[in-house]
Amino acid sequence: MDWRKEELLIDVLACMLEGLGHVAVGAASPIPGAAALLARERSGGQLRVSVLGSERHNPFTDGSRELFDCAAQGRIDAFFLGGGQIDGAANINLVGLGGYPRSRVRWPGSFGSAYLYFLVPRVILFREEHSRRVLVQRVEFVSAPGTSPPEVYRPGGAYALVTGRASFRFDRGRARFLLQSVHPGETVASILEHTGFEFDLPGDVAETPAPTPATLGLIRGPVGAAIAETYPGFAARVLGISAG
Amino acid sequence: MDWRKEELLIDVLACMLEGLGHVAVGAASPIPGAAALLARERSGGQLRVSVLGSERHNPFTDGSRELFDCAAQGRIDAFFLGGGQIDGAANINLVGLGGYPRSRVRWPGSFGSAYLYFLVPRVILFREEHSRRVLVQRVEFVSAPGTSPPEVYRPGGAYALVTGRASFRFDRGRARFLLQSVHPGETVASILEHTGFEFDLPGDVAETPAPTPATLGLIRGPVGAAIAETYPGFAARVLGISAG
Amino acid sequence: MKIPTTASELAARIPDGASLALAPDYSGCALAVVRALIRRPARALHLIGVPQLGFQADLLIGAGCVASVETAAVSLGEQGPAPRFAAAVKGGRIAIRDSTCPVIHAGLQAAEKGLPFLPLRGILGSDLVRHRPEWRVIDNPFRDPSGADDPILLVPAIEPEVALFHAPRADHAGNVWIGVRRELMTIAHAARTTLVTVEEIVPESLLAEDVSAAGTIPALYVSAVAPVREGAWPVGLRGVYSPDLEHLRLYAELASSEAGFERYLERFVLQPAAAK
Amino acid sequence: MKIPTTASELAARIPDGASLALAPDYSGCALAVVRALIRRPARALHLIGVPQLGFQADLLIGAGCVASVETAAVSLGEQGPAPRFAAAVKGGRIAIRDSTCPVIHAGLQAAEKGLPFLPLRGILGSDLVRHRPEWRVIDNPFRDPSGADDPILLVPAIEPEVALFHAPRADHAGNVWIGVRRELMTIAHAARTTLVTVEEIVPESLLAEDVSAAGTIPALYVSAVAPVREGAWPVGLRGVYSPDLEHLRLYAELASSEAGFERYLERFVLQPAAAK
Repeated sequence: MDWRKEELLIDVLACMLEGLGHVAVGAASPIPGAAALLARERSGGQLRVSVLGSERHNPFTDGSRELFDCAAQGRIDAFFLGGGQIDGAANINLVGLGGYPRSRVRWPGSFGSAYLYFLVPRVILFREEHSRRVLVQRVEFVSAPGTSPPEVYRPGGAYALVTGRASFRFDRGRARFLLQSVHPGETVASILEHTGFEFDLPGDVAETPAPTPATLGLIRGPVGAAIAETYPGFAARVLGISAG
Repeated sequence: MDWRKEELLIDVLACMLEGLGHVAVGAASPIPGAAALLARERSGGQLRVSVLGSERHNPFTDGSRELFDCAAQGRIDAFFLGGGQIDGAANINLVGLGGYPRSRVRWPGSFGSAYLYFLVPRVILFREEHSRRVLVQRVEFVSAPGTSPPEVYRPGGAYALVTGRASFRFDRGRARFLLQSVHPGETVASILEHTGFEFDLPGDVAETPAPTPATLGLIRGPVGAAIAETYPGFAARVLGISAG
Repeated sequence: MKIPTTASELAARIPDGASLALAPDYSGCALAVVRALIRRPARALHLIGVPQLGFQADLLIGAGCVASVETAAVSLGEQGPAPRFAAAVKGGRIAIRDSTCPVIHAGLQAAEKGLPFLPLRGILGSDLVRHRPEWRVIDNPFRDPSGADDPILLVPAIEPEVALFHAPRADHAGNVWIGVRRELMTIAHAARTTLVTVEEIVPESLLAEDVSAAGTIPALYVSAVAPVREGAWPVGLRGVYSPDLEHLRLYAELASSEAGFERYLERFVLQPAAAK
Repeated sequence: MKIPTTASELAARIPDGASLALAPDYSGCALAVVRALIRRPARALHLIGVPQLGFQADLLIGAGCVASVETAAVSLGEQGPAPRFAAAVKGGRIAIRDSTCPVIHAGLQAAEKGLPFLPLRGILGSDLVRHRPEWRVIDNPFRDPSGADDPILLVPAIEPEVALFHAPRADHAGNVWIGVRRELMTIAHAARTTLVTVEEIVPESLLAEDVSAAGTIPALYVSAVAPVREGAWPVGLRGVYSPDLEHLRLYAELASSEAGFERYLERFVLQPAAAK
């Protein structure tokens, strides 16, 4: 069965949510959003999914601060963060390049990253572009640090990094990524070529399994229908589904 | 025109609210509540009145903390406090008598007094019973202090004390009450006899003026009708008005 | 979450010794559960008034279910002081942790935000501060360093193990509509377990439309819901039914003595069929 | 309070140099007032994102109305980055005070509570802290004194001079229904002046029934209200109308260059009749 790269990524991210109770997904994150909804389908509805951009899948009623309070209460198990730059210690930069505050390239800003990265136990870094431009030795601006000294209260932190080429796990103690699997078509050599930071290699690097027909059926069926409400453009372009 | 003691007190308290923008009244305070509503009538509706026990005259929609936040924002100009004991430095005791914590006589507790007394500019102390039992040299427990050292942030504080026998103004700098007027039937001697704390006497002590027919008309008319919703027992007993 | 469940099952989820956040009479009181706790009988509860307490606390205290009370006040409102509370304090049978409304709100908001403390203006110089050594006074770190001292109170988070209240309605997902009684949302956020009785369970989702969602606690914070008609009797439920003033007067009268209170319990609590 | 008034009169109440709290595109944006500010033209505004900003901020920045921006982000969402914001930062034409969502919420809640600061978990080690010297780190006064240090961030109150937003409806007393967009209530509490445009002014009081009161900002906090149909166009108003995606795409395209942005202004802002 044919599948698209986005469907593979949805599957990879969804597998990282297995067994959790509540995942929140930020606005403008169609692939993580679809992954959360796929994980919910697989859990038989046990996984609670809060999609922040959504009117239908966002349960919050106490204003935009509620997400942050909810995370601090320990009620959110997983969240996704991205980054204009991500470095090998899992620091992320959402602010810009070329000096600060007068940045040559200015991105939107840090959003809630500097908080949620500390308080959500399983933060999954996701960035489709896997290049030396994005995955750098050292970010130019630390929107949110990958690790903290032991005295800093930090029940949360990075769990994994998923890109368009590979999946990494993050070792918080060593502050380093470990290559977990390369997506079909990639090799350890291609990953090394396109990654700007050092990372650990296991003895044997697996290939990321392609999504099964059952998974593709869920993605193109109930998940696609649900995601079309919040990300109509994505659902139409990638999944061929129009909003109901 | 005949008038009742409660009507005189409503009038006295209402005069202290003249020209203000917003007065809040606690639950179980029918005389202050009626005074606030009388002052609103006189202001032509300019005075905003928030009656906490009321479903109709309570504008708050952010839970029971809103009163306190609202006061801290400087949006409440006047509030009423009572006290099981009130002393000559305007300290109030809402907790009890005869030791603490195992009090021989235990009253309900301090409610929000320790906060509102600091943050509401014009706090009017009101206690109908005027006796040496209530108006004491020194309260046994300070629920809320009458004055604070200069370094303590305190935009609010005591403005006056009104009892069933007299009205006092409070001098915050000297931390002493000044007798302002004695109610009809009382004399300076009777006030001295029934007051357990020392206070200042002006050269000439006025008698509190009786409520005018116009005032009584307002109290027994629109004010009574409005107060009957929150304090039906009081409106029926004192004003002869039953809830609509 | 199991929906619907019963008042007795909710009571069974409140262990002896638990800290239990309860609302005042004007907010939302799950009195069917309170009576079930007394029948068990529950023991050594730590009540937290949000921010004060009324009828239900006097009942639990009189019935010997309570070890301590943290509250801004305990009062029967128009029916006067809370007689069993006053007697228990006088007899040294409960520990009283006197507070003031905004300290309790701040403590619960600290818990809501996962914070160890919140600052608060006012209160300095009150004897409350002397008797609460866990409250701290610091010099405001944001004051003008060339200016005078600016002492400010810090109060610790209040994290109830259980929040218990009554509300007009819930839906089948466990979303609970509380309207403007927003303090109930705060305790649902702050508590580890939130147990709710409601007048009715409605078929449509309370989150489907913003008009109802605006007054709704999401199911995310709700551990269990039991439908109990007139579940706030006798204190009443805002917008739904008024307090049963005759009953509350009877209570105040009977509860003014130990023996009268026992008669009240026998007649209105221990015989569940007679509860109304 | 004068009800109703007009968008132009609301704009006139925002002086040059004012600090102005604005909501993101998904919340409530009073775009008729924003366009009136640009036509004036307003100057040296200090924007506060609650907690982030979108279309309206890019418009004001591009039009030269803004001196500084305190925000967690400025973004056009699905339409990509905010081009005039990025260009103004690069050109050094605005001062950017980068923040993060919960710091802004905490700062506004501090103002709501009349507090100089609030504490907050997380954030330590972010470069945001290095660039915001007014944020303080203290050792948690409530930590176990025998235990390890426990650094915690304190952030100062954020008190906007003006809060400006759009909402579905108000009543004649000036009560404003905002539904679940509760951050609008927080800024109304925190700001000195609150200016609101609404789709309609309804005859019945929004506080009369708890179902509507639960989502209502009381008039107590509202300085003026102007009815403006489709007042949130083109970003949309939750539950009322969707964003005009075609228009927003056109904006993103035009605003990618200075000249294109000027054409956008000319066509959609400076000629008020053409605004829709």
